[in-house]
Amino acid sequence: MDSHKSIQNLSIPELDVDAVRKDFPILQTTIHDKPLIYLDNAASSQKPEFVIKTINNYYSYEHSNVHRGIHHLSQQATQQYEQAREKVANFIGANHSHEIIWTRGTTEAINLVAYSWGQNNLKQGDVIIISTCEHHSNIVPWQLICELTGATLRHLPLDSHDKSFNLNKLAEMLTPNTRMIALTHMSNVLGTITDLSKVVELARHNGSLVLADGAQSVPHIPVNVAELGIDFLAFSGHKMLGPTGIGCLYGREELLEDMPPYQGGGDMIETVTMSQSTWNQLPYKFEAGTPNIAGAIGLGAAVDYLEHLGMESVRAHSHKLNSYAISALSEIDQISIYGPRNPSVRGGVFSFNHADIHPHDLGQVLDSKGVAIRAGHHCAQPLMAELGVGSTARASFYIYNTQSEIDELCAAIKSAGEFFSK
Amino acid sequence: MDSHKSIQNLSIPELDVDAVRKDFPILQTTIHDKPLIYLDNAASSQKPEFVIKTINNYYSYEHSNVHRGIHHLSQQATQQYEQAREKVANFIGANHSHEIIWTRGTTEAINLVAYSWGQNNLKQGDVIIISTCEHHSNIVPWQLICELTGATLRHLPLDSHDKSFNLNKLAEMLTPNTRMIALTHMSNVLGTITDLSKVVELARHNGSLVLADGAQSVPHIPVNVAELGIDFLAFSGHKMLGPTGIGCLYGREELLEDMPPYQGGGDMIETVTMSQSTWNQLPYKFEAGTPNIAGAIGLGAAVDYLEHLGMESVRAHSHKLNSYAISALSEIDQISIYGPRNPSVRGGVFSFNHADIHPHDLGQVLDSKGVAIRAGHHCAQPLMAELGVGSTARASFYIYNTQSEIDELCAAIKSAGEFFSK
Amino acid sequence: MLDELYKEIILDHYKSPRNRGKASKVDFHAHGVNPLCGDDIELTLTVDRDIIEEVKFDGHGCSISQASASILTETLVGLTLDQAHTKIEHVKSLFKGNDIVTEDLGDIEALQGVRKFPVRIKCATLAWNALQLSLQNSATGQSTAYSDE
Amino acid sequence: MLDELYKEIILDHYKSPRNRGKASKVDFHAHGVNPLCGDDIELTLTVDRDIIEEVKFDGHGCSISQASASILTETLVGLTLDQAHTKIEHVKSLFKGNDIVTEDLGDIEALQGVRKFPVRIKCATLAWNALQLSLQNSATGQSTAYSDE
Ligand SMILES: Cc1ncc(COP(=O)(O)O)c(C=O)c1O
Ligand SMILES: Cc1ncc(COP(=O)(O)O)c(C=O)c1O
Repeated sequence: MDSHKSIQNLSIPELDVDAVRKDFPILQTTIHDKPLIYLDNAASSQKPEFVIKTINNYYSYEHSNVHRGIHHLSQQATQQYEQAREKVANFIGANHSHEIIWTRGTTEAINLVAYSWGQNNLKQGDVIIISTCEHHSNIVPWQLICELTGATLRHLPLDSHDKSFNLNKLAEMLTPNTRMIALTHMSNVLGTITDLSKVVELARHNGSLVLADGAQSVPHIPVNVAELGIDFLAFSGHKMLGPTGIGCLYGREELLEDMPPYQGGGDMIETVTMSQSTWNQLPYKFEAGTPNIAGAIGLGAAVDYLEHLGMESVRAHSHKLNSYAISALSEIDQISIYGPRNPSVRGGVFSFNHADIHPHDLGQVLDSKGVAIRAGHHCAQPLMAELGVGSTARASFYIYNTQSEIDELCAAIKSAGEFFSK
Repeated sequence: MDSHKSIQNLSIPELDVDAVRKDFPILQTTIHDKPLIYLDNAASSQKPEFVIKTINNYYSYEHSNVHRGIHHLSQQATQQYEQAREKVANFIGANHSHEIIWTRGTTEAINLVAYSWGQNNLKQGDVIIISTCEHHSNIVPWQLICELTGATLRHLPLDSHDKSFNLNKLAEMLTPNTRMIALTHMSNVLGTITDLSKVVELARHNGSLVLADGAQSVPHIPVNVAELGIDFLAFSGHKMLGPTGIGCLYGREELLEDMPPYQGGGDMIETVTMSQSTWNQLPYKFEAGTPNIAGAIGLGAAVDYLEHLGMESVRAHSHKLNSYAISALSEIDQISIYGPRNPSVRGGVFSFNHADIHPHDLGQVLDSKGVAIRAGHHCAQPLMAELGVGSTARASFYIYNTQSEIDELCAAIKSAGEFFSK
Repeated sequence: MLDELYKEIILDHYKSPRNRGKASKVDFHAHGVNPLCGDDIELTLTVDRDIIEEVKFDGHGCSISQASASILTETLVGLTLDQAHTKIEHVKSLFKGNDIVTEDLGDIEALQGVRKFPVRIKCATLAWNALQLSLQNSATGQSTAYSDE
Repeated sequence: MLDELYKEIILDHYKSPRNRGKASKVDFHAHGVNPLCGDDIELTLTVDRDIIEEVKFDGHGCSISQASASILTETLVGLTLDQAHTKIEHVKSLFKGNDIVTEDLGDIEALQGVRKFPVRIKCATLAWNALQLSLQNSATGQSTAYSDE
């Protein structure tokens, strides 16, 4: 598979990382007088000038509320806002732009499905399956709706050896009562990529729906909902070069049509009387109140930027960095990496622990050298329990990261090792 | 009352409107080759350079995810983000900054209360009171929760004469079963300002809570939740010079403490296991997932800007424009204004109709002259029904509007009248 | 620019609407609302052996929606139901700017100005959409008002 | 800058923790967790006629939380419960930078470096908060673990 990948890569243009880096103002800055080495991309990515300028321009010259206005600014804002929706729909291969619902981010998108779909479709005896390596965003909403409806939440254990999803195990768990399988498409701790097509195949057999948490996958690998055959996809703008406060729920038209609204208010209604209301059509039924207009337009610009680079190239760059990181980190004796070693089945998220240094201390020492990593439970406490740790250190890469930054990371880890053994 | 106001005004510094206008890049632009006259502020305000630059700067040099990071950027972002919360808390006179919950806007804030508070506190026989002149955001969420819990939604009719709230009528409606009175603080159609202290007084007698929809009031008049004694206040950043996608719910600490979470996910939890979760403390319990960080920081900057002008001065400017608008619009025979004529009991929102021109046509003609107004039902269909119209035209003012712009508005209306009678 | 939207013909139909009222014998009834604008249009048709004998409209709304309804009444009278179907489809796509004009369209041509004013397209199509839905419904035996938002 | 946080004394307490383990006789028990970091500390105290005779700690976490717990055990031994109360309050406000030092604080002084590292203050205060809650709970008869997030 690996050699197949590299042959395939021949035809994919390589990212011009130097050029990319110039597009990101923050990468020109220093932290504690050291050049910033930003390796916290799984938490949130940085923003290119192009996205920042789009937002700036919008607020400076084009802002107005959308949808209801007859005046020029309002029409123009509406048009840009809806174009952004089309861009996102294209980007993930949705059939219709009204299958894209704007949300605050992945978390709200999953809450929307859990609540709106769950309220109408779940009852005692029904089962929702999630895995042990989900982000809290893909655990807690299901706990809440199960409590409300009496449905049962089951979790797919990870393969005890390499902590990947065990699809045979999933097949065994499925029953006609399984209503939803909600899995991360790429783990924000282990980096593992889920074979969603296989999951969908299994689910179809049992009449279950599939929701994919795309928070980590959509920014980093080509994702096509139609090809994958999934029913729902949730992701966040801020992890894919876009602004904060905007994200998307993709849902298949028929499913969204059947779901009751989530929040009530302006824009999501057709008619309101004091005694009752009727709902607007998709996507507006799920978008109550003034939306994050600048956020949506900014995310549209981020999609433009990513498409300009090409998602195949983005993935190829990640693949290259991953291979390099695995060997480089493996050379440090005290470091143990969690997650798969094969760069073809993982994204650029590396969680690890140092035998002698607590992740918090490691993060602190690295920060003093300008290297930004994350330390903690990464909103994945059940996975931490499974791994038998309280927390991990995590370095995560994106389009602007380089092999020499990985060298710096490793050098900083080594020097932290010396500091704590001095 | 009016003369008292003008005496009081002597000590309030007047807005330097010319200077203010220079702060707004969009006001330097033209629409259809005419200078933009932006009178759609009740829908959304424009943004000063100061706010735009704050956002620009944040994304260019300071962005990172908040709360969980040990590295410099994350700490800095967290600090700015929490400072913004403190600014907002101060701005509205909250006792604690953790009484400020970030939401997408007014709509989400009201949905949060209706769902989270309502779920725990409402049952068959309980009554929620709203008024006939509410925005859909303060109607639909209550309809949804009443349907879920079996509580009853009653509406306070407007005074048949001047369409103000009839507080005697409210007193009559209250019973020990009244759990919540949810009223707009300033109508987005009529401009009427609600005497919330009186409402609170009545509510206290009956043990009811009071929620104020501050979408129109917080941007335009000094609002102090402690002085008013209200329990909840909802408002939107985008109507008060801030970014889109951010708003606030203020809630009294004891009430928020007792409420279950709204959305589930990262940040809002303390511990998660596969079988159950425990909730984080205020305000984080209600803030699941990565928040709109740039939005919050941008709103903080908007609050700085408004405080720099002084909310008393903002109100005085509005008072002046309102007086002027009432006389100027009254001079046009075909125009009928809805809402009170006394500038002291109203904000700068003017809904009106033209005897010979449909609001849409009026909006269209005005747009061709660079004058941006709104035409439609303003998300207040029950009020439209009460007024006996399908829609109205609406001009709404803010700190950068001038008397000469009102002159232009009137001239444009007159010329539209000629166009349609030609 | 404004003149393209508000052509003389449109203003004339708005000020002196043709066929306002209710058909003498109601074989088809169509109701269209645009809750956003508050536009509300009722169409009533008398049909004799598949031929539209009379079309009337009532209701209120902006100049574009009213003029368009007025023009509709003049356009469809005398057509068979099948011809009316085809006509409605054609007119709708003209408003949206999808079709090129090859025939003489009479007053409908004046309505094409809405193409440049995207938010007003809904105003122009309201009556046409409502009637289309009514004709479809009567084929399937349903009865719902057309609502545009 | 780093050296201010990781003073020699801190690293020494981290690498050679004092009083690790469990008190011989458990009169007070305190449990503190910081779910965010995964820090987890257990304190056990032997108290004789109001005087703290023995303090031991167990658990895991970052250098700051562990060193702070180690220092706590040395600081509180020999004090009365009342004195311990006062001490805890004082130490907590020192960490937060609210108080000025007027006395000799011994190893606690080394922990003051956290003031410049706001996110680490929680690590430094964890053991102290947990013990404070335990003492309060025992006064009111409750029993809950201290949890910091
Ligand atoms: C009185 C009132 N309430 C609620 C809202 C809804 O605010 P938002 O759309 O920002 O959620 C608005 C504005 O649209 C309003 O004017
Ligand atoms: C896998 C995964 N799911 C969900 C989320 C939640 O995303 P957000 O916080 O943007 O809602 C994240 C990131 O925090 C994530 O990595």
